[in-house]
Amino acid sequence: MRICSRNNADDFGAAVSFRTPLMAAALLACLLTFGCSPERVSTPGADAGRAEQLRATLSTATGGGDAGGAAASTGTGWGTLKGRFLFAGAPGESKPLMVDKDTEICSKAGVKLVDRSLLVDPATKGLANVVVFARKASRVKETTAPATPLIFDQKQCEFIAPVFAARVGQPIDVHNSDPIGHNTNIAGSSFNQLIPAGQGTLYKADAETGMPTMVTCNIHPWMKAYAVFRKDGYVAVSAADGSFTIPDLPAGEPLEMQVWHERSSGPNGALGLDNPALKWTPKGRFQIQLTPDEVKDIGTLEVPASALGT
Amino acid sequence: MSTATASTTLSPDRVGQSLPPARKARPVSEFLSTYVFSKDHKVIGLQFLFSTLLWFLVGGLLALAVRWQVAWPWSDVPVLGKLFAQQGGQMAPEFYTMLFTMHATVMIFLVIIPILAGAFGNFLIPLMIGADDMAFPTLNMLSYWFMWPAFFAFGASFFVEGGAASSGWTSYPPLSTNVASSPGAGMGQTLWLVGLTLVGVSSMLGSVNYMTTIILMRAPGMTMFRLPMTIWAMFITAILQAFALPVLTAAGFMQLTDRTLGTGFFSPEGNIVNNAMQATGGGQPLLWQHLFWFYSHPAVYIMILPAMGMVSDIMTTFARKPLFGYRPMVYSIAGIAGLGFIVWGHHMFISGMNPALGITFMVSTMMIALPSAVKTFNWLGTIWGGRIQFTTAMLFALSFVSMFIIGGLSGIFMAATPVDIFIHDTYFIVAHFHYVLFAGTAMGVWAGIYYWFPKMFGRTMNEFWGKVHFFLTFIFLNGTFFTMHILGAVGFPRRLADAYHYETFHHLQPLNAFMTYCAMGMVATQIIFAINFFWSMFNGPVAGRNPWNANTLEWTAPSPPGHGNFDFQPVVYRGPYEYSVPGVEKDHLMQTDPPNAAEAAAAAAAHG
Amino acid sequence: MANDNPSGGSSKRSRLMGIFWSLLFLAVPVLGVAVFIVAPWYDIWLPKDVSEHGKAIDGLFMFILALTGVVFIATEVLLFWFLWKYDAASATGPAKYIHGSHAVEVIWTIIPAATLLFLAIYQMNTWADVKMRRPAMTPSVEVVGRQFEWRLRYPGRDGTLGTPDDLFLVNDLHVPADEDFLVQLKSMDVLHSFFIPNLRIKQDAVPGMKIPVWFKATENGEYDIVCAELCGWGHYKMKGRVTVESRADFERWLEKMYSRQEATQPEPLSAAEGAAVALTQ
Amino acid sequence: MKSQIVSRTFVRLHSSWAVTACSITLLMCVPGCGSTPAAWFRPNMVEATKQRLTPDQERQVATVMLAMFGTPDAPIALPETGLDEAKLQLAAGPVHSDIVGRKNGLYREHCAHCHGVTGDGLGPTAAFLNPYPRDYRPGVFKFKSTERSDKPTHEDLVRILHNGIPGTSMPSFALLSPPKVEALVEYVKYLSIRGETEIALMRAFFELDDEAQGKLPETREFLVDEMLTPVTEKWKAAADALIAVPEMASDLDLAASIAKGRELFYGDKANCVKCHGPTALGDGQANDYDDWNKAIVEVSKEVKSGVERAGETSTSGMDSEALAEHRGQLAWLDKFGRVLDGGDALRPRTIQPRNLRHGIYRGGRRPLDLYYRIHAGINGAPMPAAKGTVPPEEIWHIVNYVRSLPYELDGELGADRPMVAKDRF
Repeated sequence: MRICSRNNADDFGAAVSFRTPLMAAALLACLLTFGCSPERVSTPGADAGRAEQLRATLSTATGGGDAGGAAASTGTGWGTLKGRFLFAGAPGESKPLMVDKDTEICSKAGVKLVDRSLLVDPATKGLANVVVFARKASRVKETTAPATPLIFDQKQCEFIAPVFAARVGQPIDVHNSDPIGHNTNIAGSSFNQLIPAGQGTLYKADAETGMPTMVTCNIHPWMKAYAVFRKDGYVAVSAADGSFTIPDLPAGEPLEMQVWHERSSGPNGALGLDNPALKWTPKGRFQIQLTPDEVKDIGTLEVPASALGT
Repeated sequence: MSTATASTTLSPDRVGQSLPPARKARPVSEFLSTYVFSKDHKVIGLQFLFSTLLWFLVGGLLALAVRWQVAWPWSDVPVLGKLFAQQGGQMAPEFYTMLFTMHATVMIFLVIIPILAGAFGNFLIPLMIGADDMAFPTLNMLSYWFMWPAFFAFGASFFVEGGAASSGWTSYPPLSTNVASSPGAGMGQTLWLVGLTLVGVSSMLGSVNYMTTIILMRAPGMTMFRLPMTIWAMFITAILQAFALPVLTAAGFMQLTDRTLGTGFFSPEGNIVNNAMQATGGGQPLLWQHLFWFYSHPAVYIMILPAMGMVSDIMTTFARKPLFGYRPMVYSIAGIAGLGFIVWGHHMFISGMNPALGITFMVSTMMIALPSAVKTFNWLGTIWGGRIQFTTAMLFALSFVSMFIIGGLSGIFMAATPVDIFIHDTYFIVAHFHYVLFAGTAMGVWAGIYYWFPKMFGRTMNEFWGKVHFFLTFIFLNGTFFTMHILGAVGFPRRLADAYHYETFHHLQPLNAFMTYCAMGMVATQIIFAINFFWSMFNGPVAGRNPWNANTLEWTAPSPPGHGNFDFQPVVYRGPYEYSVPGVEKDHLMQTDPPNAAEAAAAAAAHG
Repeated sequence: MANDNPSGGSSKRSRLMGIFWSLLFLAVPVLGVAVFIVAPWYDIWLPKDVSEHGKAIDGLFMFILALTGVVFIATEVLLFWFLWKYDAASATGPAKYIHGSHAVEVIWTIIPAATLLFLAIYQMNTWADVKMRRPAMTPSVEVVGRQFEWRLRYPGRDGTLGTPDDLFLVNDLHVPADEDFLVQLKSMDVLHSFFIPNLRIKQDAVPGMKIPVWFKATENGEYDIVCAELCGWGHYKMKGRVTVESRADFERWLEKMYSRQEATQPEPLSAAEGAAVALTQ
Repeated sequence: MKSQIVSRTFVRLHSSWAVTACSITLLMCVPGCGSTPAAWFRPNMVEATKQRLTPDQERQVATVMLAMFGTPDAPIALPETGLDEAKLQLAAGPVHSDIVGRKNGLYREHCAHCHGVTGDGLGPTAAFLNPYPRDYRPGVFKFKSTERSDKPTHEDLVRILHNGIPGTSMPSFALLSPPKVEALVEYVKYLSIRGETEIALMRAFFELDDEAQGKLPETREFLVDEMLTPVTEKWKAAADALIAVPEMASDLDLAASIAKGRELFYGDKANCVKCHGPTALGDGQANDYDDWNKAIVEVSKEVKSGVERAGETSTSGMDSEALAEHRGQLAWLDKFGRVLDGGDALRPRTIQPRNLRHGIYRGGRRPLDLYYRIHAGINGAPMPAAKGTVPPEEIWHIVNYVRSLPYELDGELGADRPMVAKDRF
């Protein structure tokens, strides 16, 4: 290599006469590198040594043990959690959606469909469609399990509920009140069904969604909603005025609540607020503990514009 | 024009004249005008020589990479391995496709054509016809500087998205016109077409220049039939270029517009490439093949004729004997050139072209073997009864003949249409054109370099190392290319990244490995040449004006000649091959030697 | 190097060099012929021909090989002999002063010309048989080249292509033995070339053209279909297989494939798949 | 004399050019020599960035993956995966033949240049193919005999290898010997399981409680039981999850059935026309994506809006903490941008509904295959399931109609007569 660079530096021919052979010899060397043995390098970024140890631990079959790690049930009785989300800032005009199909139905009477990802009540500043749910609950109050099928309807090429919560296994009547056919596609689930005009089909969520998952209609790609399914049903979606209520939470033990909003700039839509009182984390979680039969109102929670995408 | 130059040549005071002070004062412009934007045909010739030799190196390395994959498919590539590390050093098939495409492109358009016409044509024509420079020095300079954009176009195409062109050097549509059809069909292909056009412009400027110079600027007494074979070859090559090239350029533009504007000259309607229905259509893929080969078949002779000419001169010099059948040699070159225009269809026997048309082309192709045969016989006639000196130049020239016989004869197999059905696009054809272009032309080029090196640099190359270079090259090239014939006999197809998954070809891997070893040896051998070349430039024994005791005019000029070439106006009295004339004390009479009685008598006797 | 100097006298050493070089050139014909003699022993030779027209092609190949072989040996040996005999180091006296001979030129122009012309005419018939005299029949199969596979379509029971009972397959061509077989060759995207070494068949598939290819296979067995025209990065893997079998087997196979194509229930897997699955259990 | 000087210096000049150029060739050659690095599995950078993993966390995932699955040259299959390591060995590693002449490295010989060494659909040729080669890592497969969310059966994958996927760049491997096909199928499963596990691990970081300090527990319980097993269970379940296909009525009148199918095709119930278009040329729906591309579209949107937002917010009046967070956000967006533009994601392409007039059926042309597609929809693609809302006998009608489309008479198609299979297939 250094031979080469010297040749580069040297520009005029005087020295060429004796450098040329050197250069050529080096070139020969290069051409004869066909045999040079590749010394293997390992996966970039991985710690090969640690991986070896780990492999040992993985191959030793230990008795499974309780992997779930559900919180140990301590307290007794039930409490209710209330709160209200306010949007601090100007929501601005929500953009109209690109409707290029079935317009005679989808924009009936000139009603333009708009993007509903940020709904703020002009009067109360309340922020709608914030999802709040308990990450882990040791106990579930059986009586609270609702039996009635939840109706998830679509009308004028719009899912009526932009965000809806249900319990795992709870029957959901996915309905289509339009005179045209739709399909409902719940991401990450087994469900992507044709819903003929005016009909519905029953669906029971078979697994929990971590954070809310997207629901779309592929025939009308602008149609979008979010669904969240929880085993324990400790989940609430904030109303138009931003208020939410989760009744019958297990009392007497620390609860960690997860907060989500479609437009949140946090990871996976987690809504991070600056609220030390509730030990609010950037992952959009806060801690509470209820005493039996308490109705805990955590008051109004200001959501700054910076926390949401514009 | 010629008179004007003649008058300057004749002015005695310009001999050994030193630089005028005014020009000394501005060394930069002096430097530029002398070495870079020089209009001196010799400087331009050497510029061509050095550039093409560098590309020769590139093309050789590409060939090695190709051979590597053919011999040991998918095994880690040593030198290029880094490029596809995530693949574990394995060569991706589209990369292989790109390699052989660019190997052919570089070798044909950046090495063989420019080194023959550009380097030797430029350097030799004025010297051998006794002119002081080309007819159009500026055009001449441009013809070199048009190569550089081409160099950049081809060079850059290696680094664009999708890599360089990868649809073969023949660039058959739709593979080349449809951007979706292969990675290399993207920017790489466009650059390829641009480069091709520029090379074309360069050759066109050159050939116009050569024709004019040879017709108008011959020294007094230099009749057409006193021209050395080299000049005849260059002359006819120039004509071929001038007539064939425009067709390729036009076709190139059509392909370019097909790719950029979707003109669809070459794409049929409703083609589904890469699962996308093609919008445009109405074209015919075969049209490109006709246009392309209408140039590229004559181009094959553009790539061999000048070498034939040079070899004829070198053989006479070292056989110390007149060329056997000078006029038949000239006529056969002309014949090759003429027939060369009506045989292009033999590249398309199985392309879907009307089989009846195939028969026509088969006959004309058979006929073109004739002049080549005549030339070979005449070369043999030339060394018969000679006094052969085994100089390096002579050895390369002889090997040209020996190898050209193989290349010529193997061509007859392809010309036979039924046989072509089987060996078309197999290694048989690869063997054939490598015997013509490498074992033929390249050997001729080396002969030329060893022969005219003294005239170029004033020193002779080292004969011993020259012969070592010849010996090894000769052995390795036959090891590499002769075996390709039997590969072809099995039907081993060209351009396959891995042919061994076919039961038919599975057993051929060892043979291919052997060929690859030979190829490596061949490339490594050229290092000897490189060292010898650069070393001799400065340390070789100083050569006089006429180290080989040859007859042609360039040997009357100083070595190396300065501006204006000759320090006196050469006047020609005889043909270029008057060796061993009876009754003359020295065994050769230069074209400029004034006639004498003995010679006249002998000539009379001989021509009776 | 003195003795290499053109003006150098004939020393012993330079004579030895002369011998060495002439022998080197003698090695060309000797080894050249040797290669062609040895190659068949290692099975590096024309693959087994199982077609009717193939014999003619192979015969022509061998004929040209012999013809060119003779010329090759003659010229190369002559070259060697001249080098040996007229080495400046050994030969005495001046070189012959001769500019050529009209008679000789005529001779060695006429003879090759006649030979070549004969060759040209001699082979026309074979060419016409393979590419021009198309048997009068409807296509037995449509072969469509596509990056990077051969898509096949058999006409099905009604014998016409483009009807709902067509049979669609990939890469696996079956052919009845000892019968004229007419392939309608098309391409979907770029140029391909339909090459069956053992059948001595090669024909480019050109998009926008329907090119007929016909042959009569004479021996049962499985043979490679190779793509012989660069068709993109996957050119090397555009591999097919032609199975030559008796008419009865052919019919049976067609039926099996058709019933499988029309399956309305999960059915036993094909041979390859069956074997594959068997391996897993 | 001048001429000498001229040409001497000229030569020096040129030879020094030559020297320089040769040295450049050297510089190009020398680094190339020596270590050809072993192939490695490329980490799923899109997911990693989406989950905002720190470098340490990325390293932990890489290490765990190395421990659980090994490298492309030396794959490891834990017993829980139910994979046969012997078969994996055949498919893995660089291409070579062992002592008994058995070919190894099949995956890299036949698959890697499209699907990538990692099975991420990012092989060297991937970007130039349409549609893009499948990314195995999400574990989603389109053409199978099981319900939408189930894994394909072993036979399904074998069938794909055997027939190829017409209408895509996936060729047929019918001529590969059964053991080789077996090995490849096994290896594809391996890559898929590996990819899904990797994604699970990366997502697990978000679910961690705060006391975990952003580090996954490296216990067998967590890695195998919680991360790996849920993935492998689905693969094991596939074999028994076959869709039950009721027989087509034996006395069925084909013409009538085709007519009924046509009604359904254009009707509101099956609604095929909405995407496959009134001419069935697949021109009904042009602006939707399949799941693989949609994922990229979504994150690109997120990044885009994030960048805009960052541009708007003024860093003045921010306390140090907020400023740090803001900077972190910027760094993340920047990294995400680089990941998306770099080799880790392909430019998203919309998905075209199938043109049913070509007679090209990607999932196979058997009536059975079409039944599967219509019954269960196509996983990963917008195509919804008709089951439940469309009874089986009606699905059969649609199947018959779709199979008749390439041959439908010109008259019925009106003015814009599409290219039908009779002309070109």
